[in-house]
Amino acid sequence: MSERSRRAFLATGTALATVGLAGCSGGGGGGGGSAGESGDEPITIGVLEDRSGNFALVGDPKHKATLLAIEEINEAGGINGRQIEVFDPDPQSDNQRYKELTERAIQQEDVDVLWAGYSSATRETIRPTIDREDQLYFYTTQYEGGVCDHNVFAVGPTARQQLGAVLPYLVDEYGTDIYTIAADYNFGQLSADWVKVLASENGANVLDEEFIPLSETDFGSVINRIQEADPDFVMSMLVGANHTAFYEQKASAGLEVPIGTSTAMAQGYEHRRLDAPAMSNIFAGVNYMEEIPTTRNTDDGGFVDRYFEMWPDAPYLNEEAQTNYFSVYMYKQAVEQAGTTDQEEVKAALESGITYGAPEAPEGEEIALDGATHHVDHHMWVMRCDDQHNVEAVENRVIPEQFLSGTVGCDLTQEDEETQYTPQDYYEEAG
Amino acid sequence: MSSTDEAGQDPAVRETPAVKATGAGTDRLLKTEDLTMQFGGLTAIDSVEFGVREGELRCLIGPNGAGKSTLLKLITGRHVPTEGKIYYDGTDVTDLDPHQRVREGIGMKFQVPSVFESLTAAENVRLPLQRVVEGDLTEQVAAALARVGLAEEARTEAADLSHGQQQRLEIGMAAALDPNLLLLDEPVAGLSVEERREVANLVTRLNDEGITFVVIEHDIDFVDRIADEVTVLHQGDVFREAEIEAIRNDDAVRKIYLGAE
Amino acid sequence: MTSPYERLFGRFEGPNTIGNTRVFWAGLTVALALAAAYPLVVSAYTAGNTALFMLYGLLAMSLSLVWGYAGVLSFGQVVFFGFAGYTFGIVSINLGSTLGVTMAIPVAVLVATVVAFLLGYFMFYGDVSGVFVAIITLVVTLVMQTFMAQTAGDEWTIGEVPLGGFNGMPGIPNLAVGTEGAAVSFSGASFYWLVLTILVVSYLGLRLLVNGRFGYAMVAVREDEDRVEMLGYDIRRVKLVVFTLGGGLAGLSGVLYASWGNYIDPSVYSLAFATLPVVWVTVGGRESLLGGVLATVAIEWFRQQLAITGSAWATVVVGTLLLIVVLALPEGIVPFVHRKTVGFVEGRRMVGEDTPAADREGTAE
Amino acid sequence: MVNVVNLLFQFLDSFAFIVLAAIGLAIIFGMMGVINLAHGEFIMVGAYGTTLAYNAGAPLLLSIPVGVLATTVMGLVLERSVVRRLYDRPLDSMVATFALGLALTQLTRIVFGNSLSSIGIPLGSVQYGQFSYSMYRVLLSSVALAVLAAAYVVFTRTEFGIRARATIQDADTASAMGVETDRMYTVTFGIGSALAGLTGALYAPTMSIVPGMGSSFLVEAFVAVVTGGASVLLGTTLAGGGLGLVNALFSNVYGTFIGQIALLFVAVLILRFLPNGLSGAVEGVRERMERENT
Repeated sequence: MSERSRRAFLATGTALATVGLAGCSGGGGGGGGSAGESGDEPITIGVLEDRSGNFALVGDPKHKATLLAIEEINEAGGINGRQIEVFDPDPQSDNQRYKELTERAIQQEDVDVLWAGYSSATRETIRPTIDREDQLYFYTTQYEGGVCDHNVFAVGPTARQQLGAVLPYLVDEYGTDIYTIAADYNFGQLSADWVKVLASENGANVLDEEFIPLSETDFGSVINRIQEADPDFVMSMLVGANHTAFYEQKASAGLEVPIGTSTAMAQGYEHRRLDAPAMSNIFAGVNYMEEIPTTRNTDDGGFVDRYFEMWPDAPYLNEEAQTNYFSVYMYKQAVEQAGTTDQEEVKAALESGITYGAPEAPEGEEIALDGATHHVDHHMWVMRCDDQHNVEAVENRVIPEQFLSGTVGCDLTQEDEETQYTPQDYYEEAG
Repeated sequence: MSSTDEAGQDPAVRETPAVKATGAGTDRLLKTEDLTMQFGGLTAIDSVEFGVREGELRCLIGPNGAGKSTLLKLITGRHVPTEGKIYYDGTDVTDLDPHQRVREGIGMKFQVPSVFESLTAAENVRLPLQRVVEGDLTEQVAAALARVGLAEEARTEAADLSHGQQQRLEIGMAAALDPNLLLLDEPVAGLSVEERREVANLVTRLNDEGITFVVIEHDIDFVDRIADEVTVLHQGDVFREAEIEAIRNDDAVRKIYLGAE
Repeated sequence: MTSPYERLFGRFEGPNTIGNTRVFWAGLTVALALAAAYPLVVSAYTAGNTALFMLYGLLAMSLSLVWGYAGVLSFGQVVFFGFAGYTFGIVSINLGSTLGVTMAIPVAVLVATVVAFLLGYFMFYGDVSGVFVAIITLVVTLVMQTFMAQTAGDEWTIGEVPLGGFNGMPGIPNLAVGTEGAAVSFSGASFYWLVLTILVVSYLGLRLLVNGRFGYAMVAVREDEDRVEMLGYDIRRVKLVVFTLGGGLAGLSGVLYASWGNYIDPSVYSLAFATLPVVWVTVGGRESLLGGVLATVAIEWFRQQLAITGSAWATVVVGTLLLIVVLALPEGIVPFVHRKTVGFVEGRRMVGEDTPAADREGTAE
Repeated sequence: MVNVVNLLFQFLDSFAFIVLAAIGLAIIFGMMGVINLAHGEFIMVGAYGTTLAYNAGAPLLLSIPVGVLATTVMGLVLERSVVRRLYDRPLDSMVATFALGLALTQLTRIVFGNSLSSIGIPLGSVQYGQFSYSMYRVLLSSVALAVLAAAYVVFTRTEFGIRARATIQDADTASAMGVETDRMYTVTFGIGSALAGLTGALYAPTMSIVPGMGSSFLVEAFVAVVTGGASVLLGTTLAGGGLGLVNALFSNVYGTFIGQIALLFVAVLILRFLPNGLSGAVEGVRERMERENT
């Protein structure tokens, strides 16, 4: 079957939905951004991030960092002199709740822009609504990549960026034999595909890969299989609280192979939660962690200080929190550039090439939002955890988004799409 | 037919020879063959050969734990026997489900009165009838109620009926299906003298109308009033089978009752 | 003998339903008129949001039927709900036309019905009963969740549609009836009216069923299985029929759900979602068809409001209130209110209560 | 050769997990007919109690009883205040315990945050050839066996056990014979709670300590209870052994994904062909053999 025909049909499905709505909706706000707002009317931002349920651990910092950015902006006089108001219910890690609240945020609260969701499942749950309403939407989690959607700004790092940071480093340091373990769902499967792509780009080979159900907590057989394969290093894209058990169990079993990861530490701060040395010799490829040694981040009065000043009881400032934080500022820039909150004009402004001095970028550098793909060329770091659970940066460089721009040719400035591409497209396009 | 149990018994009881339980005649409506039922290590029914002739009104008595209710449950299909066969009207019904036996013509009234309390008497009687009668049920319902003397109570909810009326209603529900064989488990337990008389009259009348009965009952006076023939069960087996007079005067029977109390 | 009123409503009335008076039917008509007018006065969002709660109400009604009326506690209503939702997605996306969407509806409901039949057959004809039915259906639900969550790989693609694993299945079209050119597509207010219509038709259909012969048998099975078996009923068959029917209704609800959100994912099989129908029906009153629906709309609205506040205490409040209802109002809110208010006026008591009986034989026949 | 050792360890690991996940649920369900949907939260409370005690400076061996005690006390309080009102309404007790679970999870989150820093797994590893296995996880299987043995002794060899089982079989008769049935229920519920707490306490070092952690035990727990059948202890043992073997074998050969699928598939087969569960089937065979011998 061809990816194109599916894509074509999905577009039809959405068109049908839009027609249906146009035929029946009576009253109500409708999306698309209301024109003609006055100069001092507040801007409404929707922030749907989990503060309870399974994803609260990673979702709560996202919520807090967004509020920090908003408070800073409001204190500095708002956006074009307009204060920001927040609609921030708790979706409780429940996709159905996300769906309802997204509808409400757009139709009832009439938000000008929306931040929502941790998991890809959540993003896919609400994307039909987002696209039906042409709602400007920031998705800030690190994810598998490939979303090419007129309305979606997926500003977190992609799997290709994260793995692209850590995998070549580990090949250089430890050797070419890789064993992949990944969560058995879309993110994990696609990430594992990217490991294979990157391995072949870097002259390494994947000995074997194993997908582990999200509900699994027992890693005895996984550890045995890794020992049997005897790789130079392991790539781990395990996800969620259950999978955290792997790191404790491998330490207890005495498995000492280096592990590269895109998921551990930066999101769920395992190096703070687990007893040392569970995370010893684990290398995270990330755009941000609390420990990133940039002046904007760790200097006095830097991002970390401001965050904990506002939220003294917060446990950690994680990767996604920074993405929420800088993307609010990118939105601010775009509105100021467009001179309006009209969503289509703001999207156009965002597509014009916004740059921002985010905490992840070293002094004097900025990260750039790529207008064609709605993704960010991140400054990526390789962070190593030692046996005392201290984290240090061992490498850093800018890694642009390559897949959408380079491989599948997504250019949202030229053509509106609402698609998610996968590594299969990589193989198809690459022949 | 086997003799009574092995060791550990009251010698007087053990010495008494057992009668031939199957009795005379071959026109048996119901017949069990080597029927055995074990629960865990316990043998509740032990190789019983029990039979009822068409038109008979047979009472089943015996001390607590003799296996009376178990035997009835085996006949209705509520229990599956460990061994043995049950024949009804000449065919083997051992493997039939309870509702299939009901459809073959075996009716049953439980020990605990279990009418549907929230329904009226008429609605209770409707339940068995609506399964077999197409169209309007009004006449059949009225007839079935009249049959057990509850015509007046048609619209009374079962919960508001007296105990005796509930017993009769339940018999009426079973009788509404025109069974050939009706099994009653202690139909007068807890009833007043007057109510007992009413139930007794009802049972003999239905028997006269052609329904064969097997009745479990403790109350020997009630048994006296209705029974043609009495079967005494003891320790899971048939102990005596005779007319009521003979049973009344049987010392061995008296002994097992006393021994069990 | 029979008045026009009885000719019109007689078959919908009986001891197995609450609301057997002219007042009730008049009230219901007024309530329906108001419900039908609702989308005209509220935003499309509110109408669509309420439609979601109402389609959950249909799921609740399916459980009222199997649990409240036949005494079979199924934790598996969401299994049929999910099967139908997924099937609707697979078929409609694969066929990819309005006619395809139309055809997907009966196919999905049929699949749910067949799944319910198979599960019911293997439970009831395996002589599983009582609380074990609850626990087996619960296990089936959890098994489905585990299973569906790991269907992310390419091997789990049916036709053109990947099952999607944990991420679920996006792109499910809106409900539509007709062929190309002559089609009605349902969304917003029209979807609301569709759900309302389905709900009313199901409600009346179930009233007809539970007050008919089969309904008597069903309730009798709930009250006393052994007893009803000795009246010649095959209780396994009765339970299987009710369970299968309930599965079909839950399936219909699942179709509405999948098309409402254009999406379905394995969380429909989660313990939290599987318990919701039980919660709705317990709170509303399991022996009342309408009670479950009203409770569903009220509870889901309330839970949503709590989520909107963003309060950390939201689920604590929900849990506590639920506990209070279960402990204080065992019969459920609607039967309780009914008993306290109109019950004695109607002169007909509900199952298991101790008030004098009255004349209603006329309407039963 | 070495694979056999791997398989053995994995089997012991699976066996322990299934038995410990199920035992508290199985006793409360099997003895009392109450399906405790807050079972996962009971386990979570055990883990939290243990972890909090450990983080406060107590050694692990002392922290484990703290977790057990916390769960037991909570179980007893809930039995007295909620569950006992619902003994004649087993289905409502499911709704009530579900509600309790909801509230417990979120209360834990409110009080203790989204996670606790966890206890490291003690005892190191067993090395054999190129392989190694966590000593503690292997040790858990002996604990599981000990728990089963202790429960067996309590419920079949003690005065309490006999009274408890009499109560379960026929509460009216038991109370007519002078058994305080109320107390039997309370104590049985307390034992079930304590065992759930023990499970949480034992697995606390091996898992991420988050409010929702209990849910990861639920599938195995319910599957074991259903496939085990009516005879609680025998059923749990057989389910742990049978399902554990299937899980270990398929995980070992084909990976954890196939291991889980195989476990669920076998559970469905058991339900289909052994409606009385594993214990029912075993007891059936035993009875038949006894009959043939007499």
